[in-house]
This record gives sequence, C-alpha cells and structure tokens, in this order.
Amino acid sequence: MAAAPAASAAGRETGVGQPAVAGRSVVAFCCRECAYAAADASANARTSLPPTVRLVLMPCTGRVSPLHLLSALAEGADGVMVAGCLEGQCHYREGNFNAIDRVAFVQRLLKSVGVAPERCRMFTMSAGEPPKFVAAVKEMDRVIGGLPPLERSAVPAVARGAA
Amino acid sequence: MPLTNRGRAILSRVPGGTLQSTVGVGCEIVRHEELCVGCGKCATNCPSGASERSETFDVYQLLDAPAGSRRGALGDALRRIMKHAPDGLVEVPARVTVLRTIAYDGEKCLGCGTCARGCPADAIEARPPKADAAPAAEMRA
Amino acid sequence: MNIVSKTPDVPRVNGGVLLFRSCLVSAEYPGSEAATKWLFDRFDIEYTVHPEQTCCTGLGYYSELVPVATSVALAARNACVAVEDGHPTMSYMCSTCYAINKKARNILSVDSYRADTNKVLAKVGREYTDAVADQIQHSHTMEILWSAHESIPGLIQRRLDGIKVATHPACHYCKVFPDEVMGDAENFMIPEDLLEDTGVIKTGLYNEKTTHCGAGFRQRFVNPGIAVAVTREKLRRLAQEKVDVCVHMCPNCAIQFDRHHSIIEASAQERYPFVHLHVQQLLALALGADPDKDCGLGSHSQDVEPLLERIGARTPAVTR
Amino acid sequence: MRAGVFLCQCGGNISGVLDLDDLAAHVRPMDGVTTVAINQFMCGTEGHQMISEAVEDRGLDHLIVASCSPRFQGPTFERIARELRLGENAVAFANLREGCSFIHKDQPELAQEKAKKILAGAIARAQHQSDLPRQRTFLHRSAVVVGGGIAGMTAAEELAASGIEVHMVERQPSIGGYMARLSKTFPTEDCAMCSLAPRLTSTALEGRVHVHTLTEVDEISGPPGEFSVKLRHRPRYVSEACVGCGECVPVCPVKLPNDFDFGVSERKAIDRQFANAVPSTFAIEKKGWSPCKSACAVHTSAQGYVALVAAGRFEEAYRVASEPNPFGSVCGRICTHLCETACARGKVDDPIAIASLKRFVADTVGPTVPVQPAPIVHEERVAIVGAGPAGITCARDLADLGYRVTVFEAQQVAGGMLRTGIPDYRLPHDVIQREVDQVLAKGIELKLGRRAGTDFTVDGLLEDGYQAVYLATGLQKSAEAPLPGDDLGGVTRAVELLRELNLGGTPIVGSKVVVIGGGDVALDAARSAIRLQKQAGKEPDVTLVYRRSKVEMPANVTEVEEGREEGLTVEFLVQPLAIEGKGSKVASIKLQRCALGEPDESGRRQPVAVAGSEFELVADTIVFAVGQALVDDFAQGCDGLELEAGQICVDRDTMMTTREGVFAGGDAAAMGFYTAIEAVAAGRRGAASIHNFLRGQRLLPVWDDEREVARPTEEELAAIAIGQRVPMQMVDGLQRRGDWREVSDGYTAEQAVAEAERCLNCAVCSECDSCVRACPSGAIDWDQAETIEGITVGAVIIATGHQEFDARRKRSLGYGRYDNVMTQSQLARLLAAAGPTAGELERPSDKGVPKNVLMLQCVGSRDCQSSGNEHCSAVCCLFATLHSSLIKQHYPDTEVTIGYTDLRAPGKAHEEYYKLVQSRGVRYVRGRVSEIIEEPDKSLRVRLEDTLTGRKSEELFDLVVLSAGLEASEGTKDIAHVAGLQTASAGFIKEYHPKLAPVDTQRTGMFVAGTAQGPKNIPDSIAQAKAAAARAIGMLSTGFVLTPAQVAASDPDVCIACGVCETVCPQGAVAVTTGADAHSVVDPNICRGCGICNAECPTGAIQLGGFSDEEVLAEATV
Repeated sequence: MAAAPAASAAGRETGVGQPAVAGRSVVAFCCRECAYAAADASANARTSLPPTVRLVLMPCTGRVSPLHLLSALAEGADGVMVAGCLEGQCHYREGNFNAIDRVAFVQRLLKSVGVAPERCRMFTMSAGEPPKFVAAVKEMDRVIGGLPPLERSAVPAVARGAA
Repeated sequence: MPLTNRGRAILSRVPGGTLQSTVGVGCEIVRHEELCVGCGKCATNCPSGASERSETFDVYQLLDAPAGSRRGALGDALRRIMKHAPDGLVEVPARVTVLRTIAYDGEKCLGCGTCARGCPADAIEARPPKADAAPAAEMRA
Repeated sequence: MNIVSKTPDVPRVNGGVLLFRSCLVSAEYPGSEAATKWLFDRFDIEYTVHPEQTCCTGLGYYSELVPVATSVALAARNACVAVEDGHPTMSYMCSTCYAINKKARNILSVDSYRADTNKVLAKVGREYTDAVADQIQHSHTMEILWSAHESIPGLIQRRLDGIKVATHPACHYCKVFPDEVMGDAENFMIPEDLLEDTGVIKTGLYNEKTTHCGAGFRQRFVNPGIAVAVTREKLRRLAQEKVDVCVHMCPNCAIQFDRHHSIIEASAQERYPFVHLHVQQLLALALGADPDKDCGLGSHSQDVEPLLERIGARTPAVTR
Repeated sequence: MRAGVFLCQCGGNISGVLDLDDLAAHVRPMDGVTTVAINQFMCGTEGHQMISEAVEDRGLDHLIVASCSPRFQGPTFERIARELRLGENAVAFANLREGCSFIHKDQPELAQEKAKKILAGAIARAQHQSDLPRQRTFLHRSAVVVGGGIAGMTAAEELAASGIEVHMVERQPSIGGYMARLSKTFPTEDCAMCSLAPRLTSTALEGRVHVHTLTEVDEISGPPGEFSVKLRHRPRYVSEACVGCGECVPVCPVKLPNDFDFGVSERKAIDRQFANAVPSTFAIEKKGWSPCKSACAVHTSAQGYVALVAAGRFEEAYRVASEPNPFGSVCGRICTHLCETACARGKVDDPIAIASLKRFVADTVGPTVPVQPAPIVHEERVAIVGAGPAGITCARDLADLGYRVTVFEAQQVAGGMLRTGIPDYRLPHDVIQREVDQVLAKGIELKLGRRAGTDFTVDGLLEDGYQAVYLATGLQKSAEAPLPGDDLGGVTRAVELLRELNLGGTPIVGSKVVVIGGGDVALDAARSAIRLQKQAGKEPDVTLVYRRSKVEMPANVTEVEEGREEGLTVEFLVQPLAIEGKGSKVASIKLQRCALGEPDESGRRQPVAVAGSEFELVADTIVFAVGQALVDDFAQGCDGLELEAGQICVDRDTMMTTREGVFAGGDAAAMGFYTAIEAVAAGRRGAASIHNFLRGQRLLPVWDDEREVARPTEEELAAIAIGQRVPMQMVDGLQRRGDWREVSDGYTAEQAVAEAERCLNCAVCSECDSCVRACPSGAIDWDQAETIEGITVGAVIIATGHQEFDARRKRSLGYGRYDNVMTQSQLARLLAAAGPTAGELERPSDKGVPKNVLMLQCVGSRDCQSSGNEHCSAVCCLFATLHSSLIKQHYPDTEVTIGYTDLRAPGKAHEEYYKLVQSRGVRYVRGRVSEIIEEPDKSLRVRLEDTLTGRKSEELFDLVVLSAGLEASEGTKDIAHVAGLQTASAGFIKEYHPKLAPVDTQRTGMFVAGTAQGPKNIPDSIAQAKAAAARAIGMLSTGFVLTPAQVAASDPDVCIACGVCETVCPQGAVAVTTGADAHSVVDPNICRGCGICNAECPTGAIQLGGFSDEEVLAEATV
C-alpha cells in the first residue's frame, strides 16, 4: 500500500492569501509562554494565515503527550503540530526537550504503520518571533495540503481519556 | 504443567495472548507484553538485570493492549489511521520513558519472581518450577 | 616556597603496550628507547615494537609540510596495526607523537572525516572501525612508568641522594590536551615523582617552568637566533634553581638542550652547571642499568661522566 | 452542564468578519448550552452585566467566552467567574479574534467554518472542566534573611519598615559583609564604611530585625508562608555583658592571620572584625582543646603557657602552668610529657619542647612568686599520709579550699619517689624542696619521720578529730623477681639503692654492674652506678639488660641515649636465667637472648626465649629494677580498708576507699600510668572528692569533661616550612658521668621564646585565661555551647554574597608564592583608612611605597580553562580603576599600569570615571599576562604585550595586584544545598527567570538578592535587595497564600507508584510514598504546572488542573 503521497507537493507554493486546498485541518498544540504569544503577536499584526490550522492552548509543550497527537489524528485532523519555546528558553526549563523527543517518537510510530511522518511536526520559537510562527503554520499548511486527506477506518471513536 | 489460578486469571483477559516460557532454576517467568503499562518497576526491582528497559518499542503492544488502558487508547487511535501492520520495532528517544518494551533475558533470569510480585499491572506470571523437568545434576550446572 | 605537588596514583598497566618508536629518539637518542625497554622489563610490563608501525608525521605536520589528512590517515593506520596486534595501549616516548595521535583520534571521531580516511585505508586493506576507536589508548611513556611506580623502591641499586632534579615539561604533552594531563598541567611532576624514591631532591614549580625549550620544530632552523635565545633563558632559570640534572620527556627538547648546552655557555659566557638526561635514563641508572649498553649515554653531547661518578654508575651494579 | 455562550463582537474586530448570529444559531442546540448572548464588548461593564444576569436568571455553572485570546482578557473573565461563585476552572475560551477573525479576514466563509470548530472545541472542553481545590496557608508575617551584607541589611530594613518581623542570619561574628572590607567605592570614591555604618546602626536599632551572628541555617522545610527554619548558633564565648572596650585583645597571646583583612594583617584569638561592628561584642575563636592539653593528665593549658612564653610574658606563663600542677620545675624535667607525643607539630618536624618550656618558666618565675598562707574557711581537719607528688598536690588544693591540712611523711624528707627515687643529676633535690616549701607556705603542717601503721594509725587519726584521710603512700619497695642465686652478696634492688643514694648515703657498687629492667628506675640506677664507680675511682662498666626491644621500653628514649653517651651499654631482648656465685659473692650472670612473640592481653609483646642463645656476663653487682611494690603496713591501723593485687581499692567516682572518710591516690591506687603527672592528677582528684565529701554535695568535678580535640588539617600542616626544635645544651657525656650536677641547665630566655614561636596554635584560643582576667565586665564565658533554634517564617530572602576567586589556582601568576603579588581585596584593606595600615600602601616584602604597580584584570574570570570561571565578574575593571585612582592621588609619582582584556565600565558615570582616572596618569595596556617571575630582589618581571599596538615589553614592577573575579561564597553554596535551590555557573543561585523573575527562585516564597545570584556592584545589589523585599512583602501582605489552581494532582487509587513522575519532574515537586498503599503525592507549593508528569504517567493517575487529558482531548478532537 503506497503510503507516500501520490503527488509531491513541492510544486505548489501557497502564496500569501491564496486560498488553501479546502478540507484539510491541522491541530496545533501551542505553549502559552512562547508559541501562543507569538501567534497572538502575528494576529495583532493582522498577518493572514491559511485557516487549516487551529490552535489549542497548552501551559507548555511538555504537557503534550503522544495520546493527544494520535487522538487528534484519529479524530479528524490531517496533521498535528507542536509549537514550543526555543531550546534552553522553556519557561519550565525542560518541557520543550520532552516535546521534541515525544514528537520524534510519534513520527516513528506513524512511519511504522505507513502514515506520512510529516503529519506530525515540532517547531520552536521565542515569544518575540511571530514570523517564525507564521512560517511554521504556512509550512504545515503546505505539507499537509500536499498530502491526501488522512483516511480513517470506522473503528469507534477513541476511548475518551484514561480508564 | 497446569496453569495456576493466577495464570488462568491473566490468560482470561488476553484473548490471543502468547506464552513465552523459560527454563530457570526458580519459577518460570511468563511475560504478557500486551498487559505491560511500561512503568519499569520490574526492571528496577530485578536483582539479576534480566529485565531491562530497552531502547526500542514494539508497536503491537499498543494494538494488543486492553481496551480501557492508556496504551489501549493509543492503540485505538493508531488502529484507525494505520495503513498496514507495524513493521518492526521503533527506536525510542531518550526522554520518552514509559513507551518502551522491557527486554527480558531468560539466561540471566534467576526465576525469583520479584518482577511478578511487583508488577502493578499483573502482566508477569511466575509459574512454580517444574519439579520433574530438570534432573538435579543438570539443575546445578 | 615552591609548590611540590605529588601526582595521584593510577591503575597499573601490565601489558598490551605498543612501544611507539619515535624518529628523533631512534636517530638522536636511541639510549632513551633502550632505557625504556630496560625499565619495562624490570616492571614486567608486556610490550612489543611493531615492524609495521610507521612515522607519526609530527615533524612534517608542525612544520606545515605534511597536510593534516596524511597525518590522520597514518595515525589511523597505526591504530589499526596496534589493535590488530593486541597491543592497543600506545606508549609514546615523544610528546609530539602523543599530541598528533590524540589530535587524529579527535578528528577521526567525526564520521565524515573517518569516512574519507577509511577510503584511503581501504587501498591497503585496513579500516578505522568503532572497535579500533574504542580500544586504542594513547598514553605517554611517563604515564605507563608512573602506573608501575610502586615497584621502584624494591629495585633501586644506586641511591641518587642529594641530586637535585628539575622537570622540563614537554609542551605537546602538557599544553595541547591540558585536561588529559596526568597531574597538574601547569606544574607537571611525574618525572620527579618517579625519581622521588631514589632520594633525589625535587624542585617542583620554578620560574618559567612552562616556558618551552626553544626548538619550536622549524624555529630551530628558520630563526636559530631566537630559538637559542629562548633556550638560554630557560638554562638561566634552571641554573638559578641550582639543579644537577634536568630531566626530559621528549627527544626534541633533549636535542635543543643537550646539543646546544655548551654552545650557549660559550656564546653567553655563562656557566650552567647541570646535565640533561631522559627520565628513563636517570631512572634506569638508579635501578642499576649500564650507562652505555642500557642507557646509550654515548650519544649525548654533554659530558655526563662527573654525574656517573657521583652516583657510582661506573662500578657494575650488584645484580638483584 | 448548564453553560452560557457569550459571543463578543469586539467592536467589529470579530463581527466584521464572522456572522455571530449564525454562530449563535449553530451552538444554541448543542448539548449543555443553556443560553447564548452577543455583546459589542463582552469584556466591558455591559458584557459583565449581561453575564451576571444570565448566571442569575438561568442558573449557569459554566461560561464559554468567544472573544479575544485567553492570554489577553482571560484573567478578566476568570475573575468574573470567581465573583459569581462559579469556582476555579469554570470558564472555557474560544479565541475567535486572534485565532480566527484577525488572520482570515480575506476568507470569511472558511473563517466561519473554523469559528464553529473553535466554539465546538471550547464547549467540548467545558463538559470536562471540574472545580480545582486551592489550599489556603495562613502566613506568618515574618521572614528570614540569610546573609548580613549590604543586600541582606537593605532587604531586612525594607521588610521591617512594612511591619514584618525579620530574622537576619549571619555566619560571621558581625554583619557588614564584603562591603565592610572595602576602602572606597566606585565611581564616586566615597568611603564604603561611611555609607555602610548608618545602615549597620539602623539595622541594630530596628526593633523588628533580630540579628543572629555566628549562626547558620541547618534546615528549611514546610510550605511557603509557613517555613520552619532550623538555626545553628555557634558559641561566641563572650556574653552580652561585653561593652566592646577591647581590653582583652592586647593581653591575648595567640596571633593568627586575619581573614577579615584577607591575611594582610594579624589578629588575636579574641577579636572584633572592625570598629563599628554590629554587634559590638568581641568573639573568641575556639576549636576545643589543643592536642597537648587533652593529652596531659591534669589537662594543663600547655598551648596557653607556650603562647605566653612566645609573647615573652613569663609570669603569666608560670601562672597558667602552675595552676593545675604545683610541681612545674619537677615535671619540666622528669615528666613523660605525653603532650609532646600528641603535639601536632610532630607531624611536620619535631614536637614543641613543652616540658622544657615549663621547666624554664617554673625555674625562672617560680622562686620569685610570694606565697601567703591560705585563709582557713572550714573547720574540718584533713590528714594526708605521704608527702609525694599526690599528697603534696592534694594538700595544696585542700589548703586553697580553706581546710586545715596536716601531712605525715615516713622519710625524713618530703617529695616521695621524686626525692628518693630520682637521682640528683636528673632532678636536683633543692628544686623539689623549693616547690614543696612553696606549697607548705600555704599554712600546711608537715610531720616528717612519722610512718603510718607504726608511729600512728589511720584509725587513730580519725579519732583525733581528722574528718578525712588521704592515703598517698606510693610504692616504696622493689617488686620481687625470684631468680636462682639472687640471695648472694652483691645482689641489690634499685629502689632501695636509689633511696640510700638520695638520702645522702653512697651505696657500694662493684666494678662490673648488671642492671636488670627497662623502666626509668632501672635507667636511673644504671646511670647512678656509673657515677658511683667513677666516684670510687673505678672505670665505669655498667650493662643494662632488658627483655623487650627499644620500642617497648617504658623509659624515656632520650635518656637511654644520654646513658649511652655516659658509657652505659644497653642489651635489648635479653633476659636473666641465673646468678652464679663464687663463695657467697656474685661472680657472673647467665643470660639468654629472646625474640618478641604475640602481644598479651595488655597489648605488650611477650618475649620468647631463643634456644641455644645462652651467654654469660662477668659481674660482681646485680641490681634488680623490675618494678615497685606497695609497703602496706599502714593498712593494719585502718580496719575495713581493702587491698587488692598490691593496690588500695578505690571507687573511681569518689576516690574513697572501702573505709568511710578514707581516700587514696597516686601510685598506691593508680588509675592509669605510674607516673609523676598521674600522681599529681590523683592529688587534685583526691582534694576535689574530699571537698565534695565533707560538704556533702558535688561542688567540684572529679573528672574534667573533655572538649573535642582540635587538630590542624593535612593541608595546613603541608604548608608549614620544615624546621627543627631549638636544641638544649647538655653537659658533655663523658664529663658529666663523673659528677652529680644536673645534665642540662635548660633553655635561656631567647631559646625559650624561639622554641615557643614554633607552636601552631591548634585550638586557636589556648584557654590561657589572660582575657578572663583582663575583662572589666567579666564577659568571657567558656561554658557557652552550640545551640539549635527553630523559627517559623513566611518568606526567605537569600543574600549570602560572594567570595573572591582563589588566585592561587592561576599558578603561573605566583599568588601565594611571591611576596609582592596580592589581590584587589587585599589592596582594598591596605588602602582602607580603618584598615591595618590606616590607608598607607605598603609593599609586603619591604613595607616601602611601591614605585611601579601593575594590576591584571580577568584573573579567574572570562577564562575557558578548567582552572578559572567563564563568566565576567562585572566589578573588577571599576574596582581596579578605583584603586589605581586612589594610589595616583595618594602617591603621585607611583606609576600604575592596568593590563586588561576589555575595560568594562557599563554603569552610570562609570565611563566618565574611567576617562577621569586615565587623565590622572594611569596607563591602560590591552593585554593579558601569562607568567610573572620573581627576581631575587622580590621585584616582579612581567612580559607585557599591548595587543592594540602589537608592542611587546618586559618590565619590572614593585607590586602586582590581581583582579580576581567573584564566585559564590561558601555560605551561598551551603544555603543552596539546604534550601534545595538550583545553582548556575560558579555556584551562584539560579533565579527563576533571567528576565521576568530575577529575584525569585524556583521555590515559591524564597527570593535571592545581591551577589549570591551573580556578580554585581553595590547599587545593583541594593536594587535587587529592595526588589526581593517587595516580592516578599507582596506575598506576606495578603495574610494567606493560596496554592495555585493549575497544579498537578494524583489519584491514589489509579496510581501504581512506579515513580516515573518523580524522575521526570524538573522541580522535584512529586514524591512517591512508601509502604503498601504507596502512591505519588504532589506538593502544590513547589509544582509550577508544566504537565510533564501528566504526559509521562503510564496510567494517567496524575492530571494537571485545568489541562487534564479529558479537557485537552475534548478540545483537540472536536
């Protein structure tokens, strides 16, 4: 079963404001101290972004667990994104280091079951770098746009939360 | 060698569970990987280093995990989006502590049963030693 | 008040040693190698001299004649030879070999450079693998001797009581990898600590101890004036300390001091009343070695007879 | 759930892009949504009103606010929810502005779809939000400030000003910190003490600030607002009565380097760090007992009198030496001096000649001291049997206590074994007599020639009205050692021989004498025999035979050598077999060699005969000196007195024999060694016991309670230059064997002082009593001990400061090796008006004014070698500039050069000050120096390279000052460990956030200020101190502290106690309990709510408040 996306997405460059491919959705887990702050700053500057990415506020990317990433993909997201502080700048000192390892682990899980690992990506930025947040969102939009929508089998919805 | 009551209780929760038995001087350790939650207590308690947290993770442990458990939830999510069955083990980065397979080395195992007693998820079964199986001389070898 | 510190003890090296032959030792002071072998035998340290071990390219590299890639390739080849022969502990008699091989080890730890080097080694059927990298051990002969220093007291034949000894620390040992030096990099003491049990007076830290010998590889040939001036400065400092023997751990320094000692005395019209020996030679003498056959003192320019008389090295040693 | 959805138009920011009515219609039918409302400014008063009414009318329990980013107006709506009693975690946010309308203006339809998803996410999250309990801790309106420097004092003053009780904890004897040690401060060049002194006094006067000096924090535990702190108070040994007059300092004989002045001056054991120290009381540094004092049987303050001798104060030295022991001159000569064996100097070269110094002091001062009769205070009368060292000492002490004492002595002379057992050449009889007479002069009656048991009986004494009797008879006869032929003529015993000799007789000895034995008595007998032979005109021929080796010999080793010099032959490992006679006289003695076997139960190795090693010595006189025995005839006249194995049985605590009222001591009832000093000690214990017995209570201790022994460390011993003991002149061996004059005549005054100066002052304070006597207000109090005090405080401010980098680690710069290389701090003390040199710059080697000074910057700072620190220490450039400016103004013709890397003058007016100092002629050279060489004349040769001009120069300097950088002080490292705070490079305490929370630490309620947090100058330290105080006041002013809502909490039933959360938590906020029902417990005061544990937990037992898995999954998977 060819897991790799049929058409390489390299060809399509989504310019500013160009309508993105409809129907794709990305859940972005953003840390309150850096990524979400950068998002607010870029929004206040009225930078327009593709609507595929929806932000979920987290205290720190250290809070994001593989369960959240896989569940988001299983329940409708075509891609998941974790955005945290620059390495060494984490407000809680090492939360982003945990996130980096967990995202890498989820990527390998996806790869082992034939799902494109790029559907799960980690980005780091400082609260003072809105352009980096914008670039991250556009990158996710471009990559996920290039991939077909994520097919899901009809198995019942994931068990909500822990037993 | 008939299953103990405890063994039978564990097996009942595992529809297709596979039995891996080892020959040791003490009791025979049987690990049910699909029930493992990855807490690592067997590795820390094991006196002979037979059980150790490995650097890889067998994705099947997610797919076969019991429905209500945390790994079960991960398994369900994975099962919905996977294109094919997992091919081989997955390398685990340093800071991911819990999603690791416990490497169990039968040779080193003393069969003392500490891991079985300590396992919070009752995923390890220590069967009493097979009295007739190994003649005394061989036992001491 | 001089700081006379003591080098901490280290686990004893018993074998697996490859005595890395040095060009300057073999050409100028073969006695230093002979004394080293004599001592290794006395300390029961199993060693070998491997015919396929080749030049470390130190002189060429530091004179900017040999490109670094060549030095690294040769160092890798020497390492393979040593590990294949089951003698992974390199014992360098010359600090230049020590430093350049350690530098090569660091370069070879980078995958891309190792790959390029292995391309070259493939032509001679060798490969610098992880196994070689893990087993190879770069040590200076001083470190190997120091690891066996407990057995010295039992072997002493000729006491060196009252002889004041100062160390000239080899720059390529102390300054290229200061954190890997055995003891205090700014006050290297192994030579004097090795000789301590024979009764010598230790000098410890003296003025300009860390100043170099003046050789500077090519300075000796390109700017002989400056080189000799620095050597004279060092000779003055040692004379101020009233030493009897300045002990060396690198043939390059020995050449610069031993060969130029009397020349500088003549040109500077000053007297520096002491001699230069390799640590191994003086230690071997104290343990009863023969000055000519075992220590090769004949190849020295300075007249070492007064010292030999003083320690009774001319009378045959009482065998153990 | 009964939730209200409140959509905000945000004045068009949202409604301009999104159709709110459509959104309202979309959410109204959703499960759990009770009402929907739209307002132009939901965050405004109108919106607030709308929400309150909706909650009132529709009984809402949840608010879903669709407006701007939660980071913007989130707190506003959360406060509204709290006011409406909806609790914590009752608001879910839908970020429609920054999350949707602002960024998708150009795609309204897609924006509308996304807005619906965002709203659905918020509603789904609200379904799973549950209230979060917050623990309330009532605050103690008090704080502990650790560190009494400028930062500590500033913080304390700010706290006190707002009514908070402050406990200031300072490790030094006085507060003031590093600033008190500076001369001037940059850039204004005003004197450090002038700005510090007012702060010192105001801190002292401020009622709410309780200053604890010589105190350290041992433990901090408990939640913020209720920290329980354990303080360890080290003893000051000076009471509150001290008025700070300073009379004690000049009389203290102990001198040591003054660490307050960084070693450029000396201080006494009792000292006050600086003039206006707070508290102004002095402090004594006392490390317990010196090894010599603790080894001495009577615990003489040996270090005390040695120090007094070194100071040339011989009278006071005699007082200290004679206070516990009336036989100074005697013990100075014949004591076994265990003090010298224990002397720490022995590990360096030779031990101090403590006994000889005591002899010098007793011989020179003793005779001049007038003795008056002691006043009679008690009517009881005490009898003492035996005028030996024990009896006489006991008599003296009892006389001093005011008793009427009578001493009965069997011989015709007093002194006991001292007089009859030790020959004149070793212990002149007049010396003994002098010291005995000085004791008798206290009004003690001595009855000679009265032997107990024959002339009188002990019972008789008790009947005659003596209320107590002290038996100190000693062992007056030789022990028996049967040997075949020991009844022949010419066989004598040492004790009897020496007694006859010492009582004026001249015992006859043959021409070939063999003495058997290895003790002092044997040696005395042998050397006396040599003199007797010489006196009788015979060639001395005496052989001493001892069955063990030299090491086991109880006799004093030096005396064996002295004997050999006098011609004595000594045979070790030889034991006698039999004495052969010719007729009835001795002819020869058969001996046998032996070797040493295993040690017996007493620990001494038993001699074992070597077969076939018999040999014979011709001899006409044999002297047995194998021990002494008790002459027990006194026992007849004393019923009930028990003897056992030749000793009087005595109770160890009361020194009383089995007969009521009868006590015993000395050799006759030995508690330890059979030596003179042990006898003196027994005499003192006897007197104390009799006093306690007669008065019926325990007034005096019978045994001293020993203090801990203070020994110098190996490192300190290694730093001492090796010398040797001042030799004492001896009369030449061959010459002295002919006469009985004393072998040596002791130290001269100069020799004594020179020898005494070698003492290492092990215990620092030598307990010589000088200060006690000099203090007008009786404030010295040696009984003070270390105490622990527990206090409870609301906040902790750490201001423990820095210390200077140890420049010795930069070997090649020669600090600690060359005389004229010092650090800036030492220079500060020299330039300080209140410093040791009153501001005069003295070159250490010759105390002259240096003509040419070099200052080197970045010593140990900005250094990537392992022997230095990487950080820049911020203040050294200005510190050096300040000092060079002071030098130029004070000594205009002194050249000052500063070798710098980058001259950093970042503060206000710092650059201007740098320019000003340059104009004053200070030469700045951009270049670091690798090595400094000391020339024979102590000037310093330095090779300078000016990296700007490339010019290299080699110059000579009179003085080099190293600007050593700043590191965390020992106090900072300790408090970081005790308080569990993380430290950054060089041990500085890590602030919670470098930009946003510079004075907070990772633990709530604990703050840091000053150089404990990092290198900084005084104004910055003060600013941080005020900030830390403000933070503490802020926290303490609310009266109670709520634990934050967003913290992790663990469900004990689900938790399997695997400990993963404990290992991954960066704050150390989680701990797993032990025992059967073990589970993880989170401390809400330390948890910062990052959620790492929640993500790692294998069973999901631990959940982060407000971001539980349920809430996150609900919002993410909508």
